[in-house]
Amino acid sequence: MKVLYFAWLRTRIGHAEDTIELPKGVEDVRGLIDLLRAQGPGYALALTDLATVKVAVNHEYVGLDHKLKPSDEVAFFPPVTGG
Amino acid sequence: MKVLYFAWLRTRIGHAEDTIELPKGVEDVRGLIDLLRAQGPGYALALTDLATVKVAVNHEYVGLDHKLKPSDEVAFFPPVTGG
Amino acid sequence: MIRVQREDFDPGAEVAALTRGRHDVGGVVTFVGLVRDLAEGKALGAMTLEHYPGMTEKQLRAIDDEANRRWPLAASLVIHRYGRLEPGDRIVLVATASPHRDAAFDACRFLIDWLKTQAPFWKLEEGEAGAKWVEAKASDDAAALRWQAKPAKKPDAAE
Amino acid sequence: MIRVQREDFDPGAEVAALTRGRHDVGGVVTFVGLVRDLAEGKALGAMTLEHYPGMTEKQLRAIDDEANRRWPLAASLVIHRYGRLEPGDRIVLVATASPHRDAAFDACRFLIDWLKTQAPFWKLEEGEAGAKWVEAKASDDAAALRWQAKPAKKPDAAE
Repeated sequence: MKVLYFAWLRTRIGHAEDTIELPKGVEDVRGLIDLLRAQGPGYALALTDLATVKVAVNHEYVGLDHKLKPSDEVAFFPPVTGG
Repeated sequence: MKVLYFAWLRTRIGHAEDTIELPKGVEDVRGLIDLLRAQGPGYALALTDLATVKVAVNHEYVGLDHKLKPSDEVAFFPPVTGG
Repeated sequence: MIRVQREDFDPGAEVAALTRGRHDVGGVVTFVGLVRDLAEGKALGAMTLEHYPGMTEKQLRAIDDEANRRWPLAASLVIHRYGRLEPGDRIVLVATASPHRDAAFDACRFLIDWLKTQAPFWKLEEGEAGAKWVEAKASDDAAALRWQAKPAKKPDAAE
Repeated sequence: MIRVQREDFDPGAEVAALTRGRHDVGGVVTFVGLVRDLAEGKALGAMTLEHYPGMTEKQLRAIDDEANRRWPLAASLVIHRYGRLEPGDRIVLVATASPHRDAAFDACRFLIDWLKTQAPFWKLEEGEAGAKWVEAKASDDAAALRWQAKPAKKPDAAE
């Protein structure tokens, strides 16, 4: 599964992209976040406050309960500031 | 006093401008309109329905009770349709 | 700033000139009014815009001043054409620049709404059945009225 | 129509192309967003706009489709830039063309309001104190929310 990070989530984690194999028992976005938080302090810091983190799966906004498939592209980023 | 006509008031009256000397007793826009209506059928037709006639004195919108001075420029025209 | 002219204008160039070097501008809203090929469902060949020189400029200046009083604008521009125009031709440009987009949107809409009810222009349309003076639209009066100051709400009013 | 690009755009040329030969268009409303030289009261040197290729286009297309569903538009265009931009540079263009100006105004404002809360762009500002990611503004969320369907008024509600 491709996982992407943007803006300050990317700078805190230190890179823009991970390829992750979902372990058994990790079925939704919330599970993926728990898994990522355990990858190191940068991940933990980036994903501390979920109120400031948006999640998209396959280019659509989703909630924390969204179920994941191995072929999904998941992205984490802060609230957008374009325009 | 210069009196101007625009749009269909002008086409009904047949010309764009009159120079009028205000007779004694004609003091406001209403009096001027009565005077003009007596100038001929074109004038009477143009000034029949005052609900569709706007009046400006010296480039400002005024009401029928507006007092006139000999040096005023008075204009009669329909509701505007620019933009 | 206001201009009344027979010639066409270039909206892109006008807006570029309006905001050149003005780095406090966050948003520019532009309205361009065009001649449509339909008038009340009938084909329109062309139209002639008559105006009242002198009063037109005075009224446009007053409307522009009022917009600048109501909103924090960095710049504003109104250009209105007169003379003979054909379908697709530009009639009017209203551009407003402001640090914040809400002010630019509101001021631009205010300007075009007021202009349509206050600026002394009249359209003579050349249609299939000959020339016809356009009648003022009640919807334009309503649009202008929405910018009048709302009466203050009574403190005990139910919400 | 939507476009995401690094290069600058020419608002006048874009709008002219959008309405060329479309004689059913009575009004075109354009919003151009520019980089300001101030950010929260501090001098801004430049900014870099990062985006999420693929999702950006998908979100902009969805917003554009929604505008065309809600309003009778003859044409609409959204252009958003990414990359490094300096004060005075253009960031975004939203243009809407419609037979009637109210639809063009509402649709243009809807597009920029939604874009600001939905399109995955992030601004990194280079200020006096170094680089800083811009925080989302509550006022932008509020602006977007005004376009959500209003609940029907209760028939017995006090006015």
